[in-house]
Amino acid sequence: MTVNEEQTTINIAPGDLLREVGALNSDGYRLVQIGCTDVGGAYEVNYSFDKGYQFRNLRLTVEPETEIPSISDIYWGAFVYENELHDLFGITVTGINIDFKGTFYRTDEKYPFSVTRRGGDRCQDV
Amino acid sequence: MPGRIVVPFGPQHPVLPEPIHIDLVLEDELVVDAVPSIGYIHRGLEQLVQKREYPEYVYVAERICGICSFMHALCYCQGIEHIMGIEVPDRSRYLRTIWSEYSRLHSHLLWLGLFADAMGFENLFMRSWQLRESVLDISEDTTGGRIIQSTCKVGGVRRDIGQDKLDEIHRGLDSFEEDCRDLGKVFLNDETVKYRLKGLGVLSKDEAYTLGSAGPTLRGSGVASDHRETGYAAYGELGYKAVVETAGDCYARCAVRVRELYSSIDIIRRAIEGMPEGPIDVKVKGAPDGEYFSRVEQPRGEVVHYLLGNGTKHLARARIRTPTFANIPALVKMLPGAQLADVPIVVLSIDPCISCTER
Amino acid sequence: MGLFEMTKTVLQNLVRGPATRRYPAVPARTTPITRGHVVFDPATCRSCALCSKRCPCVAIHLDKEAKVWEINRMRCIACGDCVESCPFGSLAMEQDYLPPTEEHVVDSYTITYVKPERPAKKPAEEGVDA
Amino acid sequence: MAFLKRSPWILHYDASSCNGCDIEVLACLTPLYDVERFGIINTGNPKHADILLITGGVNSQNRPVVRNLYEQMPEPKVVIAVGACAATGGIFRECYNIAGGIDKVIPVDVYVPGCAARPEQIIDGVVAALGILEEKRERMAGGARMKEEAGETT
Amino acid sequence: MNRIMGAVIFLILAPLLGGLIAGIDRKITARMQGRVGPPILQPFYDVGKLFEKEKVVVTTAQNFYILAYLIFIALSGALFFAGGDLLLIIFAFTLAHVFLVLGAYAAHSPYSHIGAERELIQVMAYEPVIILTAVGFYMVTGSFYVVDMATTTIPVILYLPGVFLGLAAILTLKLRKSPFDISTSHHAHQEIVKGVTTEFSGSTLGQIEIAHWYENIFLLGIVYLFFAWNPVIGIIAVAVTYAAEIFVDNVTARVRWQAALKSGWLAAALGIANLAILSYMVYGGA
Amino acid sequence: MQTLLFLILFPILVACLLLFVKRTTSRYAVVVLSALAIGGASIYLLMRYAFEGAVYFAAPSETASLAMVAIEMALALFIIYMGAKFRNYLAIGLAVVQAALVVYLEMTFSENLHAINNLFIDQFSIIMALIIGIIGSLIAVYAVRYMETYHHLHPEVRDRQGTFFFVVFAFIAAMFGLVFSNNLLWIFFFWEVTTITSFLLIGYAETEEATKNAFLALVMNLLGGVAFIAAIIYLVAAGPASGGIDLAAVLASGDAAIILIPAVLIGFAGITKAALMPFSSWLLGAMVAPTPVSALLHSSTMVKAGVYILVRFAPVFAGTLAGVSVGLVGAVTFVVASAIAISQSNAKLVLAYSTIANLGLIAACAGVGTHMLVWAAILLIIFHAVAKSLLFLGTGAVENRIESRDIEDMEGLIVRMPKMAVMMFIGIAGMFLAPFGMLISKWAAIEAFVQVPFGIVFVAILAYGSAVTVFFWAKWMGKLITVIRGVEQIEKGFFEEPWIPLYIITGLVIAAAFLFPVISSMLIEPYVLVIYGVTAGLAQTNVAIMLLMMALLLFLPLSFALFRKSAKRLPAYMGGRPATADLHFEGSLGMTREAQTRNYYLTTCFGEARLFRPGAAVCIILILASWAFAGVAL
Ligand code: SF4
Ligand code: SF4
Ligand code: SF4
Ligand code: SF4
Ligand code: SF4
Ligand code: SF4
Ligand code: SF4
Ligand code: SF4
Repeated sequence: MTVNEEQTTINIAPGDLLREVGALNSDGYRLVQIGCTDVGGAYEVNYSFDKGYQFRNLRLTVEPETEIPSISDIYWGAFVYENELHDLFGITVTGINIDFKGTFYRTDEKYPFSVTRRGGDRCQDV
Repeated sequence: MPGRIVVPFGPQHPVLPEPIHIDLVLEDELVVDAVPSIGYIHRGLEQLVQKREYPEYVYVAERICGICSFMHALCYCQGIEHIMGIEVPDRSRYLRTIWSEYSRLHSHLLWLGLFADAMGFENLFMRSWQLRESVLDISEDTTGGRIIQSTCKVGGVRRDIGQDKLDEIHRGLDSFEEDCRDLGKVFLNDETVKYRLKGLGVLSKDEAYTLGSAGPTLRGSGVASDHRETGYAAYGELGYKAVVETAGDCYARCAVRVRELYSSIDIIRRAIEGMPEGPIDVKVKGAPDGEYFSRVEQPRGEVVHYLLGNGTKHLARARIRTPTFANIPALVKMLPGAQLADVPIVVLSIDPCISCTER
Repeated sequence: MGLFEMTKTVLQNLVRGPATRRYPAVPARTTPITRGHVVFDPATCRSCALCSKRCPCVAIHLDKEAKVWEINRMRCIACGDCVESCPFGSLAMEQDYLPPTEEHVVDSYTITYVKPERPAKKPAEEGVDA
Repeated sequence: MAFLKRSPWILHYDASSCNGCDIEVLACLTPLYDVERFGIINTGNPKHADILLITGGVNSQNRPVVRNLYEQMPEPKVVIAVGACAATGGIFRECYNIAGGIDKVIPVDVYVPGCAARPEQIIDGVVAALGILEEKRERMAGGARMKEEAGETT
Repeated sequence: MNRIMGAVIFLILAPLLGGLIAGIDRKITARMQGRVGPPILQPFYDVGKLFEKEKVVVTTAQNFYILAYLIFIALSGALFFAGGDLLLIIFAFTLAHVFLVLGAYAAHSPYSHIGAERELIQVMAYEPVIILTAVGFYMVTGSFYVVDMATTTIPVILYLPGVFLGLAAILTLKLRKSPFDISTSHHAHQEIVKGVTTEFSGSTLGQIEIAHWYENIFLLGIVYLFFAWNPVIGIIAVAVTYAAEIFVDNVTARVRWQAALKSGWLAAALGIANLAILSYMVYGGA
Repeated sequence: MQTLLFLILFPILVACLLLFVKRTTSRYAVVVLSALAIGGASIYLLMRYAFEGAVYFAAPSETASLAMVAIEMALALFIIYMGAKFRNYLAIGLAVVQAALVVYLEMTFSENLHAINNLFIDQFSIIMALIIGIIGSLIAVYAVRYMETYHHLHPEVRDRQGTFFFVVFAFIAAMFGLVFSNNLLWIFFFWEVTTITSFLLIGYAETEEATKNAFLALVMNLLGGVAFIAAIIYLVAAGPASGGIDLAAVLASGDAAIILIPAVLIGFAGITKAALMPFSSWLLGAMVAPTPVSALLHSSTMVKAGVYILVRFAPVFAGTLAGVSVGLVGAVTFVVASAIAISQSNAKLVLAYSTIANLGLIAACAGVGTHMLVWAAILLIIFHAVAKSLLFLGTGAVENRIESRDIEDMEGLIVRMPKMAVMMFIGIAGMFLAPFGMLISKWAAIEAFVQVPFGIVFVAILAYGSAVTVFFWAKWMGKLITVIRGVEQIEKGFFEEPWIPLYIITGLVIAAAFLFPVISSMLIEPYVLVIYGVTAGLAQTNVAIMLLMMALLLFLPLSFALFRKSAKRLPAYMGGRPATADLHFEGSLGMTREAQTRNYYLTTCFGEARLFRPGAAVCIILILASWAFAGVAL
């Protein structure tokens, strides 16, 4: 009964996002997470899905000013991730069903994870 | 129709163990709107990877949360090991499994207690936590810590459990299981408990699935999804089948957790019986380079550690998606239509752990 | 009948008496591997600074010049990493817990280790920056 | 008479702890530690509380909350910071969203070290706090008496 | 003269006895939960402590209502032990509770407000049973006066078992015990924080506690009346009833207000059925 | 007798005069003066006749009776005209039937239509007269200023204040006539006049809703009127055995079997007028009328005509199954209306439902009709009249000030309009708390019901009903005394004059509680004694205790001074969430929200939609049962 887990990552263009996600949705995938990495000057946004432990990851690479569309119409629960994306990285996500408008985490410093946006790393004094 | 009651629920509130705030809008006691807001525990510890070398980050990972502490460490270590291609010794995989399941027992008993507390069933709360103490005793005996085990490390585990101790644990399991079953009976059979739980916060199978729920919240709605089925650590050898309930209400979620108590005890028993001899760790050299989405089944559901190494001792990125985070949408959906008195029950039914949610 | 399912437990509790560990009348339960607090042996420490480098909380501060080894008790999470990392066995983990205090506690020790007569090879670690 | 020492009611707040210290605070209430032996009750309400037990370091969101809770407690009152986080921020001290220990926001009377602090340590902490509480009460009673006397003379 | 003595003795002893019972209650509860529990005198320490604390209010008016609550609770208890008219006592008792509720309203805080509403639901739930109890006693003893009920030689319980059960059911409500502790609970963890008492602190909270002691003694007094023909049995019955309440508290979850109301009213229905049979026997037989 | 005639005729004069007074100040003067006269006369009545028992007066008959028939016909024509204008054919039909019955009666039995004494007065009449004379005229005084403000706030309503006050005083006259008449035909006449006045006043605003509700009231009251006249025909037809149209004779006639049927019919008329279920809807609809109308007609006086007649017939009902059925209509109405009141947030509707409930309770007492119960019923009439009028007038005053009659909007009235709040507080306390009057009566009722067969049913209903009552009154009280912040006092600048009647009525509520032993022993007990040969009352010690409680209540506020200084003020507990003093807190999604505290309305349990139909159904069955029982008794 042990199932082997597979992970695949596909790079997609921002324009294809909604189509791809929609396709996964109709395929019966569930949303696992949306996460982001600052790769210096650009952001890698990972949309991860799962079906029977098979892990599919859609990867979007966007410029700082690019707005990305919300997938919360397809996956209602995506709003938590998308708000997080905005609050930690400063990425604008348009059309979130429950938009906290930057009040999701309310961090001390804005966009703490976005080196690009903050222009360098700062540390708390010890 | 007369107006509505607006209540700030939390961040400090006796039935919320952790700070979370909900704007509750009520009609009499019927919840018509509930908007949560979080951020009270957000620490930003993902960023600590830039300041801690990857082996030391385990200590941070453990403190993502004090309840499934071990599981976070495990998930993190497995991720690093996968990236670095490390095969850990068999014995360490078994030990990891045992500690994992003890964590689950500890977590579920804790949750059952809080859940009983939310129903105003004080005695049941006390009883659950009393049983939980014996789990903590074992944790302290084998790892040196009640809550934070600090025993998992990249490349294996830090401590072995001697054969004597293993035997002792094994012997203790029977009476422990009996106590758990007595406890479970109260949760599953008592009329007042049923009155509070049945039909409350119903999440259909479809909803649970598309909302991206995880863990007992998902399984309580009839979706068989439990990462242990992928056979990480020693689950491959021991085998595991997800516990599933179909009603999708608070009672079902409670039942899933109660039954998982039994399945955890069973796994521990078999892990001890099948414990291989051998070393408990391997030496780790170098630094991770690559990425991996490491997943582990925590008491609250699947946790995802996304780790990205760049060949230095400091990871480039750690991103932790915790089960509670995935269950928040379900919570937002479940609250309207509940009674005020049921708000704590519904909230607790996803077993919210804000600590890891906000990291 | 599912009413009063808890009865059995209640009766058991009444008969068996309280399960309470009567701390402080009875000392706290500890085990040989309980992680209580870190003790430092100034006589053996060779100021290699490995401990302070590994400590995930930056709780240890070492001043090689002044030969002072300090531990901030309010930061230490008793993970024991320093103990494991110390190549000279100068650190140990004791079982008993630190008492509560009204002030922050920083324990400071003057290292009394003296190099043995025979000139030893410089340990490599000394090159590592703190 | 000092009833205060025999009936300290606590209010527990989690100001960004990892849950480790939290659950140990709760564990104190449960049968194995049973702090009700000392008359300790965990009230969920600042207006009824004498001791504020805080776990975790503060972040900016929690600052006003902690202050608000502290202010809502009637005098005399003491604050106990439980765990390394509450004392200094502990392992999370360097996180961008952690301001440090509780003493950055409100005066702390007792620090309980540890990560996670053990129930026994927490009990010790409360006992230590009782002494301070009693002192504060005497000072308060003294203050009131002095005020009265001053009122009489003027 | 005797009756005034009764009232005076009640006013003095009831808080002591009530506090003691509360202490024993907490001890037994703890034992049922496998704990040691607080000292028997803990309730007195608590109240003593409360009187040592600073006075804190949201609005000054709130404390006034609590004083009135205390006075009228004590008054109704005193009237009871003076052997007065049970119906009048019940009305004074209701009046007292209305004051408690008003205090909670006056504070204008979300939680005390909800507590107040729930307290009113509680009043609504138990009131029918209490009234029917008085009526039942009248039907059996032919008098509304407590003094006659207490000195009766009729084993009232045999005539009013249904009423007694009804009363036992709502006693849970009145003692603020699970499953019906909806408006405020001694146990800390409730969705409405401390309900009615949320905004009260210091000596005012102490007054509420003392009023509660008065109230408990008064209620146990009513329980006693069912067995009054034999004082020994009476006292045993009171103890057993109270122990049963503690037991029920420990083996049930708290229910929602709907169920509390329904239970209270069903308990009253039980009482009515009892009285209907009784009245059939009286009038039908005659 | 002159006083009686004065009380009936003088208001008519005033009414006619007021038709022509246009200026508010002069109208005010006229109304105040006549109020003084009427009130004075009623008090004189009290002093003159209180110790005399029942006194009968032959009084003018032929001409008066003829005039009455003429007016009745005119009124019928008016109804037909109005019915035609607004296409309400049911009203026309009922008016025609009624007129036809009157004509039939006059034609067929003209020789039997003589009462020996047309007028009379006894203690019960005195009580009613006091209520009408004092409370009624105070309401009239209050109405002058109220109506001015009303038209100020509602410019869309045609200003017909002349007519308004004409009708009000006509109504007062009719009420006096009703309680003083010993001639059933006269009673019927005055009865009809109150129906018409009520119709006119409800429709005052001339909106569609007002007109609709006016007709509703009209139709239901006419239905009662038909029953009334039918009863008279039956009595007359039954010949001398029944006592004919002489009220005293009818009540005295020993032949219960014969008069039970008319009693039940008149009881039915009483049920419609007292708006018991299923006829309660007219009273609720009547709440569209300006508030003084509600106070005057629909709480303190007119509906009392319904229960007045029931209480008069109580001795007839006593001990009969028909009586028990009528009583049960009242009891069921009591519990159902009280329960529905929980679900209402409109202050006037709450008052209306509570009125219906209390009338139900009175009817329950009257239906069962033992001496204790009649005693309680009369006490209820008194206390209800004072407390309810205070509440209606208070609500009206508040409404004119805050422009809402929603209880939720009265939150914090203690801060905004402290005097008003205290008065309403007392009014509400008067409705349900010991040691105020309503509670005393309820208590007496319980003690009395226990002692009769089937009493347990009533006791049970009463037990539930009073539990429910506590809920809706206490929550309203709570709203009033909630101390809110950040609002200003808005009491000043309000017309001062309307306050005087309010002060007086507040005084009356308290006085009634203090004086009830006197009232009881002076007026009610003798009345009951005459009818039943035994009398009721509360035990001395209990009375003393009640008075003690009352004194305590009055004394307690003094302790307020105690709390003024010492305490430290802190904002309310808001879950630790920082909040402002006026309960605004920082909510989710970055919005600032206000913590709101609304009362519970428990609509799912106690909603109108849920309870009204079953309640009405039960009552219809009970009414039919009462007829059946009466028929069987024959
Ligand atoms: S020393 Fe401080 S500022 Fe510099 S990199 Fe390290 S943490 Fe950042
Ligand atoms: S949105 Fe709601 S709260 Fe705001 S004004 Fe409108 S009804 Fe009132
Ligand atoms: S619910 Fe848990 S965390 Fe909250 S007050 Fe109760 S015991 Fe403490
Ligand atoms: S889910 Fe809860 S218990 Fe588990 S790691 Fe997260 S915070 Fe901790
Ligand atoms: S035990 Fe851990 S936290 Fe403490 S000093 Fe050592 S390494 Fe640092
Ligand atoms: S690691 Fe050991 S020897 Fe090196 S500095 Fe630390 S204590 Fe001293
Ligand atoms: S001190 Fe340790 S256990 Fe306690 S909250 Fe902080 S990290 Fe968690
Ligand atoms: S809102 Fe007020 S003022 Fe306007 S019509 Fe309605 S009751 Fe009159």
